[in-house]
Amino acid sequence: QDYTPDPDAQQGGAITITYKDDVATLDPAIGYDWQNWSMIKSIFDGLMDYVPGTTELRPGLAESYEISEDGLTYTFKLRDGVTFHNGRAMTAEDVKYSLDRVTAPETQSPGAGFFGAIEGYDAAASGEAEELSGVKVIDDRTVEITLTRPDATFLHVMALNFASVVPQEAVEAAGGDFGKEPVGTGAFKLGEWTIGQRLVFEKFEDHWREGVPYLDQITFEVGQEPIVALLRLQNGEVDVPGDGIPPAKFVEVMNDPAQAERVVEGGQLHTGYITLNTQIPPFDDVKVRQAVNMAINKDRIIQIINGRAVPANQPLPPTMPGYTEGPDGYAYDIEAARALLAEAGHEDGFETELYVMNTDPNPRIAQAIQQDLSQIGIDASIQSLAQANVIAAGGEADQAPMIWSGGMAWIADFPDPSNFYGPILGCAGAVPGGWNWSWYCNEELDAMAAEADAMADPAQAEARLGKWSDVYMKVMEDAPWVPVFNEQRYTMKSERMGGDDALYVDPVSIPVNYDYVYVTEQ
Amino acid sequence: MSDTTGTLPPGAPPPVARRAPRGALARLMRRKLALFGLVLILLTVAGALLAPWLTPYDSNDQMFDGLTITGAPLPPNAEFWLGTDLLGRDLLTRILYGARTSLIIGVVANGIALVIGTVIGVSAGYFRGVFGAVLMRFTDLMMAFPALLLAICLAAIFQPSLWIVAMVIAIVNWVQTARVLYTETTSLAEREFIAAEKTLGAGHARILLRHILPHLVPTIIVWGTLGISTTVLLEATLSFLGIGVQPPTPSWGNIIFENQTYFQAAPWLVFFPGAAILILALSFNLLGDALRDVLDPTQRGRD
Amino acid sequence: MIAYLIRRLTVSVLILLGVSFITFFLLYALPADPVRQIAGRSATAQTVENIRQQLGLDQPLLVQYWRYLTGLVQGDMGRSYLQRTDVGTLIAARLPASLLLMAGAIGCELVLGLTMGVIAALRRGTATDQALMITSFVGVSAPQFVVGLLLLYVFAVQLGWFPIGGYGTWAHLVLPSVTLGIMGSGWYSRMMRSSMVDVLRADYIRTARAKGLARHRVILRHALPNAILPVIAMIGIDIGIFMGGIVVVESVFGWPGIGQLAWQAIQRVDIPIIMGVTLVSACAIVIGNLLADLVTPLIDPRIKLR
Amino acid sequence: MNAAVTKLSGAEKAPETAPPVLSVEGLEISVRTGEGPRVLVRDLSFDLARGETLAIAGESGSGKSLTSLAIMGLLPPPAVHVSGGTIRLGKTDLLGLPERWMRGLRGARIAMIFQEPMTSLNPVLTIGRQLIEAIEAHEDLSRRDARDRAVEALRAVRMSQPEARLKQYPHELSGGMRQRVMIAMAIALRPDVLIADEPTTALDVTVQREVLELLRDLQRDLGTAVILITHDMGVVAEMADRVVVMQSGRMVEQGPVREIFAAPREPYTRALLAAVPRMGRGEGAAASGIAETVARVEELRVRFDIRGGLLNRPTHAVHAVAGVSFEIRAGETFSLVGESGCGKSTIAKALTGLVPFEGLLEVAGRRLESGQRPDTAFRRGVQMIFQDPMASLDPRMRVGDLVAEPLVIHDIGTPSERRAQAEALFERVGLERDQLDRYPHEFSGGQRQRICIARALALRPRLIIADESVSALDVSVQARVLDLLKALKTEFGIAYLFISHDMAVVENVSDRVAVMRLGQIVEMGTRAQLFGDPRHPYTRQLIAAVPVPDPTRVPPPFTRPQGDVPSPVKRRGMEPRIEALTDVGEGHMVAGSG
Ligand SMILES: Nc1ncnc2c1ncn2[C@@H]1O[C@H](COP(=O)(O)OP(=O)(O)OP(=O)(O)O)[C@@H](O)[C@H]1O
Ligand SMILES: Nc1ncnc2c1ncn2[C@@H]1O[C@H](COP(=O)(O)OP(=O)(O)OP(=O)(O)O)[C@@H](O)[C@H]1O
Ligand SMILES: [Mg+2]
Ligand SMILES: [Mg+2]
Repeated sequence: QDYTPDPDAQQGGAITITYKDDVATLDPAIGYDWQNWSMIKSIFDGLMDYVPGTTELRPGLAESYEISEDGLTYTFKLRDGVTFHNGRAMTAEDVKYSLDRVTAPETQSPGAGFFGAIEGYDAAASGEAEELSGVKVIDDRTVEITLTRPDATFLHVMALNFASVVPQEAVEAAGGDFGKEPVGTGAFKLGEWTIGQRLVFEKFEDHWREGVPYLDQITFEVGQEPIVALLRLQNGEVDVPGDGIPPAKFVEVMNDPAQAERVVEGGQLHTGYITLNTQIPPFDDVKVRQAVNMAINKDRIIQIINGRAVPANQPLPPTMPGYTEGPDGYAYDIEAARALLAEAGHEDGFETELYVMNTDPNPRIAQAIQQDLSQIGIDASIQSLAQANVIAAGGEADQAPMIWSGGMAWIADFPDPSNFYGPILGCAGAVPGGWNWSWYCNEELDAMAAEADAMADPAQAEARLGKWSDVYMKVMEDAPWVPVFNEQRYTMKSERMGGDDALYVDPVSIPVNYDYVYVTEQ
Repeated sequence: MSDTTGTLPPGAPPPVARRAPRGALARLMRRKLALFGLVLILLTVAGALLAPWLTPYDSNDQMFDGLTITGAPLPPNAEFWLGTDLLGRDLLTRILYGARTSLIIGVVANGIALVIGTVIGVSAGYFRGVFGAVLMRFTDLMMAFPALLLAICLAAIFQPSLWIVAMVIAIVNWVQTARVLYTETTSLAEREFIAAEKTLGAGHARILLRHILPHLVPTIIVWGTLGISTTVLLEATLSFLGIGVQPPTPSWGNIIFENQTYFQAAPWLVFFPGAAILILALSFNLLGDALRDVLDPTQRGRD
Repeated sequence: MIAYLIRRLTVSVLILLGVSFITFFLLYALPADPVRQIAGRSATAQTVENIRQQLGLDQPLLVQYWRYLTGLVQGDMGRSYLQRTDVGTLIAARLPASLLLMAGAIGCELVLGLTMGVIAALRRGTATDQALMITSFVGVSAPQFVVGLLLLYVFAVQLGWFPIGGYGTWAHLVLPSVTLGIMGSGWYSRMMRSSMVDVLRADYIRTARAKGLARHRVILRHALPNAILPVIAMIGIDIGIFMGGIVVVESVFGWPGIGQLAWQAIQRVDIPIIMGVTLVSACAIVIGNLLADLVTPLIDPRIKLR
Repeated sequence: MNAAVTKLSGAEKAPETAPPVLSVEGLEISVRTGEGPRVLVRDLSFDLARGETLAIAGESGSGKSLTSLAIMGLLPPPAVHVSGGTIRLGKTDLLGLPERWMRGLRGARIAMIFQEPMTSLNPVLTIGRQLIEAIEAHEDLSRRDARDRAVEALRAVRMSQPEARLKQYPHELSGGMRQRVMIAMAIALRPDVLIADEPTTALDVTVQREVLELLRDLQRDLGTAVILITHDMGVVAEMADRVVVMQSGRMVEQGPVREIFAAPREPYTRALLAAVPRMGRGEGAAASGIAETVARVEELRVRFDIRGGLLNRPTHAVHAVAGVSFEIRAGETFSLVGESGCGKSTIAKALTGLVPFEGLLEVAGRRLESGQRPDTAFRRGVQMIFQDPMASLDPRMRVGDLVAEPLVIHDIGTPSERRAQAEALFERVGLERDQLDRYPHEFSGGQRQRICIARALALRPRLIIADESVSALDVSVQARVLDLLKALKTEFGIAYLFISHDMAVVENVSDRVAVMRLGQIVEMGTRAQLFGDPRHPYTRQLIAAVPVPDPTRVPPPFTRPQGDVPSPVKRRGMEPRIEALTDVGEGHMVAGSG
């Protein structure tokens, strides 16, 4: 099931990639942004990894792993001959150190919560314990991790950036600035970093995976407006615009065959949805929520974003395992919606607010939603705010009746259906400051979700996905969300870029899998 | 600086007993350019007020036939005179409705800023002493704030609404006016005719209103008319940050900001609202220039 | 002179204190919780509390402010919440670019604005005057993003005279400076015109002409230095106005200045960075004003620094 | 080009036969107004011979300045322009000359000195720059040679330390020095024609005397033809060879100065000469001691702080007025004379509440003590006419409104009554009713001062302070105004505090006179006492400096006292020494030993 290397691949060469926003940090315990996610993936490795361009797991720094009968103990056998960029060989101690570090409160890692299943997590996260009691170094090459509950997603967690292995001495030497002086085991090492201008990644010659990477050097130029990045791409100065094709240029690019040819399209583990706050009347009435679901003209919204998405009818995107084929969800039907609303006692409609993040195209989508709602008498005023303010409003029980998730939308951390549930639909997220902006809490579903995640045995994988499918279908009955669309990623590459298209729309190594792309001419 | 050696036009009317019409308004009306500016301003105001009757569309109508199949806006055509925007709304309609917001921002908010700036600058310049010093230090403090940041904080703390935005813009924009008028007032206050007024027993109010203010009119006009564009665009920046006028309420500024990345694909979306801002600012400037000349007797005989 | 400088600097420090105080309280009044952003989606309430404590955000505001100030005095501007880096380093890395851009913009404003203003004043009431007036209004009314892209498109992409964005050489500086300076040059040209018109009526201009000086000499040597004085006072104010513009201009031209840093920080409510940028730009404004005040006596010897 | 011109050195009068260096024929100057063109100067003709001094005299607003500007080609564009006639310099017709050529002549062959030395020099350039550039504009010299020429010119106008002066800025020089710089600039290129428009009006008597002597010497040495514009017949008599007399834009008479003074043909000229104040012609006795006291000043001190140091605290003080006491009785004209900066205006400002003071002031029975500010009633009692009429009138108001303004402020009468009052006042000061709706800049300097006087009269105050109020007026109007003031004095018992540096005028109008120096009165007495028997050396010197309107008289040699002028600036805390006045008989008070 492993990856077959591209036979045409060539070694060497340097490429240039642009991003609008600056790279905040390259510390794997902290980085959680669009642009640094894939960079960190190239500098660091975790025990687990994915087959390039797919959502399939494969062993990373771990050569192999064993799961105990009860699904509570994972024993990872580490690869031999893995060295850090500083030349030191990686050992099991490093793995333990890295996991201790990411869960320690001083690190303030936004990913710490992913490790909640590991034994001793609570003590470590609250600062009571120095280390995770569940992570044990058996010998130089072996690590044993004990969980408090079976967790089917645990291997995915170990493939997250947050689980990357870092050398203790380098972290300590950097004194808090590890994010600016990263040292890992990855295919690239950081060469030069001029803040606000560029980062240069250089090929790590001693990388443990033979023949990878292909490129000698990658230059990331930051602070580049996407439109300008595209101009530079057209001018041959840039190889990949990291932020993709700007909406303003999309039609132009697609209408030009020469350029359209170089456009890469791919699915994403993404769903754009509207949250309906189940604590705020009248959205506490399921009929109202269903009516709203029926009132949204998803095709029109997709037209507005130039057709760069497919309509959604459930929380999971189609490319996600566990996606339920078949049901159409709530069809667009204004009459039915009106009727339902009348049934709920709102024949004259009502007034409410729709929160949205203020970057294009989100306010536009919100306006389309607003118009759709007005068709059934709902008068939604738009609150177009900075991301931080929308998030803050969503985290209060009584603040935001409706939020359009775009711009902050759920792009899965890992390709598993559970990732769309916990914090955003489960009871755990329906707390002040939480991310369950619908404030939807269904104990029964929570129990079902827990059950599904406990089915860690690979043999039960099918059954587990079925269970998840049921969970999401049940969620849709309660309609705390209006799933609107699943975005397709469109990006471009320069003529000389080689490698499978999937590498440019990698579902995990978003947006580009740097390790496996190459240039055809230099 | 040319030398005038020309002779008088033949048949020029004989000098009449000169008692010029006292009304500045009457003199203003004799100037074609001023009149032109005034007409444009009135047209804008009329357009804003009569928008519902002037266009068959609603400003928020996202029309089905307003977008191409691929979701691109339509260029100006017979049905949509100025084209449509990214949501398939009629641009002309949005510009007409947008005039409401932009007039409030560009004229009212900017006007308030001008008034605050004038009051503070002039009183600090005229009264000196502790009072003036305190006012000026306050102005310096306000000036040291990056204006945009202050606006963002203020607007984020209050719930965004048109009037809050107008207020925020007024609060942010008075500073430069105050600073400039302060300097001018200090030198005016030193002039002998002000001393002469004092010896006549004129009170502060009279001196300020009748003798200092008229001399500041040119500066106030320059800053006021230039401020129109700046404030209209500042409102747009705030909208863009989510703390201005909320969508779908149109304003000229936010039409530009929403669409500026599309200016190559759909230039009409930026050009028309931009032209509207420019024309409004220019009209006020034409009117203001004329007003200034009318109020400045040394400039007479130049029309 | 020394006494004047000391006095001015004292006042400046007080102003900066005021700015820091007001900004600090305004920022913490914003309806967004920085800790939530740091903690991420998967965090528990316990983690959030931990982080809040570590950052000292659970303390009373005044205590926090005092801590910030004491840090500041020692040259510590705090650490960015989201970038986890020393704010001072981040700003120091980007400040030179912004200052360079501002200097370029001021240069462009002066060259464009003064030329237009002087010509308009000399051709007062003619079609040239009107055309220049309209031009200056176009400059003031044009959205900078569009101006920037247009310039970029024409002069960099089509004509290839300048690089398409970036930072490093003088060629890189031209287009961003012009974009940022266009608005100001609109203002300057209007101001310059009116002050030039006044100066041209002065007795000493008549004297200069009576000496038989060449026209350009009368204008450049006699009228210009006198007319420029009110404009100089504007330069200090300008820096504050630039702060809005550099955000746009820097992103269009990929200019690595503090504008982009500030913009991202504002979007994410990264308070230490916002504080830092505000203070640094307040500093720039105060220094700009001071410089403007120091330059005026060099031009007009009658003005004494007091 | 100048080198080619043969200079007639030492010639008092040009030979009759020589061709004129400048000739003006049928000159007409008009202004475009909103109501059509208006002729300001018509049919003016005169010739100027080489080495000759031609005085153009005439009342204010008669077109003297316009004529000189027309010759220079510097009429204020675009409204005012030459609408007829010719102006020839030698054989060149100046009016037809393109600007470029004209520029070559300006400064090199015709130069001009303006009335206002304070504003006529560029404040931001050094004296040296301004001088050198004038030279460089016309002659192809190296920087060094031009500099030498500039130094030479400064030396020629008898500036001390000419090299050092080159580096100074105009504001660092006194008015007299600035005027000398202007002259240096004008003569540096040895022009054929030098036009001096009221070159001394703004100056002190003593400085005026110096400047006049200087002009005469220069003319003698260089043989330059001079057009001297003045309304001071004393200056005319001392300086001119021939006179052109103008009245409301027309020339009324022209002739050699002695003839005109001895036998004026035209009634206007006669009136003009009759109006010239002459020393020793003062009349009327001092108001008797029993008349009520209208104003009293006791131990008046005014200090202006000079700030400095770290905290910007006052470190020095200008003792502008240092212990002055006097009384003015009803119907009396009390004059203050003295050099520029001696504190005359400051006393006036204290009396009108413009500066804080120490001591005691009393006007019309209302007392004002140290630190108090005058109230409305006090203000009604005392009005002031300022030194510079243009500056003291709000340029944006119609003069009718300006004159009626005191009535508005003190809430007197209805609008129509005020208008009527303004009209009456206008006629009284010699202006016409239909000028009420004009703006200050549309009047000549003299006319403006009449407007100021009208405004001061509006409230019928008990005391009018006239600070150099008639200095800018031509003699005939001056005489009329002085007559008017006199008439008002007897009519309403108004008293005047008359401030002037023109000793002749003072001598003519005053009942009592005080001579001031360095903020103190050095001598005070009735007119007869002071002019008939001046005791203080300073008083004597002032009297000697006055030009006498008699062309037959040879002026006595004038020597300016050497040495440093003592300064009124003292360190804070140091008080100036006050010299006590002693009565040398019948109220004639003299400082020190006398
Ligand atoms: N720019 C102008 N516009 C209109 N009228 C003017 C202008 N300048 C001068 N005048 C008028 O022209 C006439 C002559 O003015 P001019 O300045 O030559 O007088 P003058 O003889 O020099 O008087 P003075 O002795 O007061 O200086 C006056 O009546 C004045 O009102
Ligand atoms: N506001 C002020 N600040 C400082 N010094 C002043 C001020 N006003 C006047 N002085 C100084 O006070 C002294 C007296 O000035 P004042 O104006 O009374 O003189 P003056 O006798 O009226 O002279 P002139 O004949 O030139 O009008 C001068 O040395 C002057 O420099
Ligand atoms: Mg004159
Ligand atoms: Mg005086």
